[in-house]
Amino acid sequence: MKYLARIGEDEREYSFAWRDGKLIATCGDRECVVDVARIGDGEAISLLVDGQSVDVVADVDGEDVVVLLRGERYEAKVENDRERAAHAVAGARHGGKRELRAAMPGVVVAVQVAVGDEVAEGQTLIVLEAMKMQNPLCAEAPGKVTRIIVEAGAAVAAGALLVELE
Amino acid sequence: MKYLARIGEDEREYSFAWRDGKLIATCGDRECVVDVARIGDGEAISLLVDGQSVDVVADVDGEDVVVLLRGERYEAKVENDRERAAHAVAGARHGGKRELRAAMPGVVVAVQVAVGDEVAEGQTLIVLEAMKMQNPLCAEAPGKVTRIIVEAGAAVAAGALLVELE
Amino acid sequence: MALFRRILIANRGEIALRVIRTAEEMGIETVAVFSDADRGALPVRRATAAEHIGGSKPAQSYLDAGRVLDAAVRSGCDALHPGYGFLSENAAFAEACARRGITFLGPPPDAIRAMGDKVAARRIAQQAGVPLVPGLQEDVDEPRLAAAALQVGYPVMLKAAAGGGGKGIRIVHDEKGLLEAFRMARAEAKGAFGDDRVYLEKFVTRPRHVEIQVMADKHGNVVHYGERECSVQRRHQKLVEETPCSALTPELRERMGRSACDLARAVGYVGAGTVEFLYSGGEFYFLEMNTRLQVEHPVTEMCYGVDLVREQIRVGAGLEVTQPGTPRGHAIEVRVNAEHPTTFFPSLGRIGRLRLPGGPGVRLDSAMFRGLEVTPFYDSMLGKLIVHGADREQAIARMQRALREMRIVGVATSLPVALRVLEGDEFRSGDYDTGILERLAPPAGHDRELALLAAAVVRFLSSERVGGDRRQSSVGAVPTWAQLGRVERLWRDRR
Amino acid sequence: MALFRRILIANRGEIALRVIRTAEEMGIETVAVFSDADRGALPVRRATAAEHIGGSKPAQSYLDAGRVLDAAVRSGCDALHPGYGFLSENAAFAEACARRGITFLGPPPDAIRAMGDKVAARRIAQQAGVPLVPGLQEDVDEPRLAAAALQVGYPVMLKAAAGGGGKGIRIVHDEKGLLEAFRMARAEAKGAFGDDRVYLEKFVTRPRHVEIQVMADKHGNVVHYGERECSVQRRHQKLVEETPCSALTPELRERMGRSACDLARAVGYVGAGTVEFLYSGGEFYFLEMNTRLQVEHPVTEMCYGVDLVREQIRVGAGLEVTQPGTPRGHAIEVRVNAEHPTTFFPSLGRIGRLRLPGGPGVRLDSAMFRGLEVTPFYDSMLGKLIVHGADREQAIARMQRALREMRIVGVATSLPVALRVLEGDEFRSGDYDTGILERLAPPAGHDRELALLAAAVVRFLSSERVGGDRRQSSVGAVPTWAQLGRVERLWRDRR
Repeated sequence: MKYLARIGEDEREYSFAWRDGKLIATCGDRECVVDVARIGDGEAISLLVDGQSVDVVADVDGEDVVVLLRGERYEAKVENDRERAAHAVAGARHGGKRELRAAMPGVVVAVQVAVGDEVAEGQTLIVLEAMKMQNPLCAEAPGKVTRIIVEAGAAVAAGALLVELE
Repeated sequence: MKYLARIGEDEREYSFAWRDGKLIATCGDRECVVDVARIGDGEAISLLVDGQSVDVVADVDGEDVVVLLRGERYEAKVENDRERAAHAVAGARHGGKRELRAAMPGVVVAVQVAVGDEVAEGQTLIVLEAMKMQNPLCAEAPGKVTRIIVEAGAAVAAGALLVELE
Repeated sequence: MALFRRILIANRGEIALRVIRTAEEMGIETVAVFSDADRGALPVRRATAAEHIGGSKPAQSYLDAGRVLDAAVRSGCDALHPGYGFLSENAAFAEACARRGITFLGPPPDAIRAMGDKVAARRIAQQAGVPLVPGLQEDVDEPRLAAAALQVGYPVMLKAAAGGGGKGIRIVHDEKGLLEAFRMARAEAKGAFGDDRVYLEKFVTRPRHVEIQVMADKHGNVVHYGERECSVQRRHQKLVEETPCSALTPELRERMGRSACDLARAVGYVGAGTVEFLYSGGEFYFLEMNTRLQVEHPVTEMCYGVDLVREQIRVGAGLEVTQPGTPRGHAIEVRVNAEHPTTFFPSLGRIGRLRLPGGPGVRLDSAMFRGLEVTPFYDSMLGKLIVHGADREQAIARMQRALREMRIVGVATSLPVALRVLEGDEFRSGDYDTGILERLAPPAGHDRELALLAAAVVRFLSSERVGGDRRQSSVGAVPTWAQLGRVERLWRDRR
Repeated sequence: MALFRRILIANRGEIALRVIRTAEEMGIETVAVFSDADRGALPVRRATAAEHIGGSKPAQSYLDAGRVLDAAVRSGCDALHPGYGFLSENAAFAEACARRGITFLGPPPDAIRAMGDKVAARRIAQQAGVPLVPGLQEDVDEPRLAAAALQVGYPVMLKAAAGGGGKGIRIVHDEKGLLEAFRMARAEAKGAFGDDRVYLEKFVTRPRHVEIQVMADKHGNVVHYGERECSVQRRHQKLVEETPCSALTPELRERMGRSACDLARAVGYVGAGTVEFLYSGGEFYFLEMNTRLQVEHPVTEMCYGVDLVREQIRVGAGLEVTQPGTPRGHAIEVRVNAEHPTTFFPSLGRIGRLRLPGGPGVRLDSAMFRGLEVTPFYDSMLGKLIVHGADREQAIARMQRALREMRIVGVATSLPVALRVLEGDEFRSGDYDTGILERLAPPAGHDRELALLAAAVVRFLSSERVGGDRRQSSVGAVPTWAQLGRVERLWRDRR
């Protein structure tokens, strides 16, 4: 089983095998020996990567892995072979349909697009007020608005579907 | 259902009832209103006892309740009616048999009594070495040694039976 | 004997806990107030007593002067600490406290009022000889506009008199756009604040935000505890603060301190206050006075070895203010906000695993705990991380170290942004201004390679566990290293 | 440029983490070593790299000089910090480091050796003009015994020359029992240490244990950072330490400091060391010198604003020692030991919920974390809680406050004992001696009534939950207050 990890633009494909109690991670033609220790009840994971200490606190939610490491926070996506295959099929079926969802609970203060609009990457679609701040929610990629689910004034829960694009 | 709580020599009997979302605790002829909030996944319990804030961190293991409160640590025993009845029966059956158990894992360095000895309250029965310290284990009450399970040099686990008395 | 019997803390979160800590150390009982959302909050649990005052929305509880005061009277308090925000700069509330026999641990209502009106505050400051940004102290009208702008010198700023928080500000670089900008500013001010007064002042380029901490007692003594540099801010939200400010000379510090004390004296100030200045190129200009304890007060405490809340309580009880000693070393504060480090979106959720930094020179002021639900009702600050070092370089290194130690799971935080600020050359040089965050470089991603590997390993381990792989199934807490080895060997032998 | 490339930390637990923190702040990489039991320990996770060095028993790992040194060489270290305990006062180990080109961050081997032999140390101290407890510096024999005792003055103490940690000590109050006690002491010393030398000295009544922190560089500079009062101890295990010591006058402090520096100079000392004195009635007497960093060093750091580990690394790299500034305020340390607060039994187990204290003036040096297994292999100290205040009274109040905030579930700790010490009149008066813990009053049980109620409520709630009572079943994390009310009302309406 291979694992494809992505953070932003960067991606790496790893395969893993246990050898003498250590994890051998292979990425392309590089190989490293990882000594793994789980701390407490999932408090943290300690890796010794070729002796180098990597103190990881991670939050795994399916393919989404948030990694806290040396003061930085990385939002990674990790797919295994099976998932990649499934995604390819799903992608083909949905024909590139995309969604804008509320990143947090709040109140919609403005809807800045209409159905049929062509939008650019980074263009603000919805303005959501939460925690006394107005937060623009933007298109992740260029596309066409196919459906708008909410209107200004609506209170929405975290994760609520707001706009569909293709 | 009544609850008998004991800490050392002190004991109190409480009964509880919910009224308008608050817990009414009755102890003898006194009654107090307790607002209860559980914090996180059992992180702590916050009580407002007639308005007074009581920040409790507790560890419950059957009838044994360890309470951390304002820098102090209390080892309480709390029995409900059913348990008290059961204990009374068990007590009658065992005829006052008592046990000395290892409070921690360690090595027995000395056994200071023999079977048949009459021992006084507080008399050292066993000396246990743990964490580089020698710890005397003493009789909780006067009695007669009926059985000695370990000998000097034995390594024992926490909770291991060491001596039986009656 | 304690100075007060019971203090009601009319606030929530870290500042409520901060006040409770000092009151407890002074042998004074405390009463926390709480909204529905805050029943389980740490201040409620740590106070002597607690009073429920209403719904989760601030207007239903912490902003409701009547409910707060009733709670104070009901619980037998003889003093009230307002913290910051909420009712802390509400003169009518301060008066109401006095009417009900409760000592308000803040300045007299008149001082709050005088400093609350930004136009009036500037007038008082000018009379007290405190330097202002060159400009007109009054509402401008069209006929005088061009001459005034020329006199002040371009670029100039048009500012709504009733505005605040950066709203309704326009910058004009030359005479060309002046009149049009002025008319728009008027219309905007009218619309936004119902008050169309606009004033004009010099636009200070590359300004630093430097503030002076003052403390005054009821005997006419006014002292200051030096400055705080607060230029690391985004949309007027400060993120990193430090003291001393690299730009100040001892002579400048003394002049600014004297100005701040003069202003405090001019309004009959009592208690803790902060006089905010713009600083640029060796000159400083009065901005406004905050008539309360400031979020960033701990940096001052660490360098001066003073407890400012203790001083507030002492002067509130009528004692004379303690004379400030000589400050020592350098202190930096980083705010821990529940917000996404790249989008700055608020991040709601429940705080899970939590690892707090510690060791030499590290202080954490926070009411965070494992299990805390971060709700949308209040501002997103979870706490403040403060460090002290013998000098600025050590303080910076120490803060970086503490930021690398700290782990919060469940919500995203602003900590990575603070770390990037501290790693940046601009901050390290000490020569920065309020534009520093806009110029902040994106994450360098030093450890991205390790993060990718870690993410993959974590995913691999969790799928192994889900799959019930026996090699991993018995891995417990402790001897994981040894156990992994042993279990693995067994498994290999069996093949 | 960093002073060293990589430091190996030849230790574990809080002191390993303490050293890593400072090294990281100085831009120096660190290598942690670990036994089987410590694979998941915080120092291992926080270091740059980590090396496994053997089994859980100290002799198999942290005490095995060869394995530690191999790890240092293997991982490319150019310096080694020994912490305290383990190999820190092992002269042969310090020599072995030097032979393999690794800077040992401690004193020269000869200084370790000279101070390691307690009889030799006394001789050197005497030559350096450091006051000793009146007595004979050499082995006594029977003929001279009675005269010597009379000259020293009763009560006298008979002490095994090879002894330590209070073993083999006899106190004789008059001439009557002298000879018999002497013979027994000889026999005992022979049996216990294989060395029957016994010496005789005055038994100091109501002694305080006061120590001086010294720091020396390779250029012949020796400075001191004042004293630490360590009289709160049980069986030579310190529990509470503070600085300054209430008994010392500035003049006495200066004399003790000068004595300590003289001794350090006499043995060619380099690095951090502690000279321990007995103090009683205005006189002080040399006890011994600890040639390493002391557990209680943080109280000195807080008052002097110094980082002693940083100074160790600096002088180890050949820099001159930083001159100590003026100390400020008062600091107290409490050791957090995993032991039962009434029986003092070690308490093993797994640390569960953990609430750490914070806020002004509080420092925690600990490698504790939720999930840490407290094993029987090492000493029971989980960490140290240190506070700083403007004066002793504030420091005491602050420590009490911090102790009330701190919660550790899973093992019992010594914290309640420390709290009782701080609450007691004897400690508060400042006039106490090494007998204070023996005289400590039993728990006052102020809050016993509340604890009984809390225990019953907790038990009631847990049985309700087990029983699946719907009134309690949906109580979640946040709006418990509101929810309880609501759920309860629904339930009542339905009846």
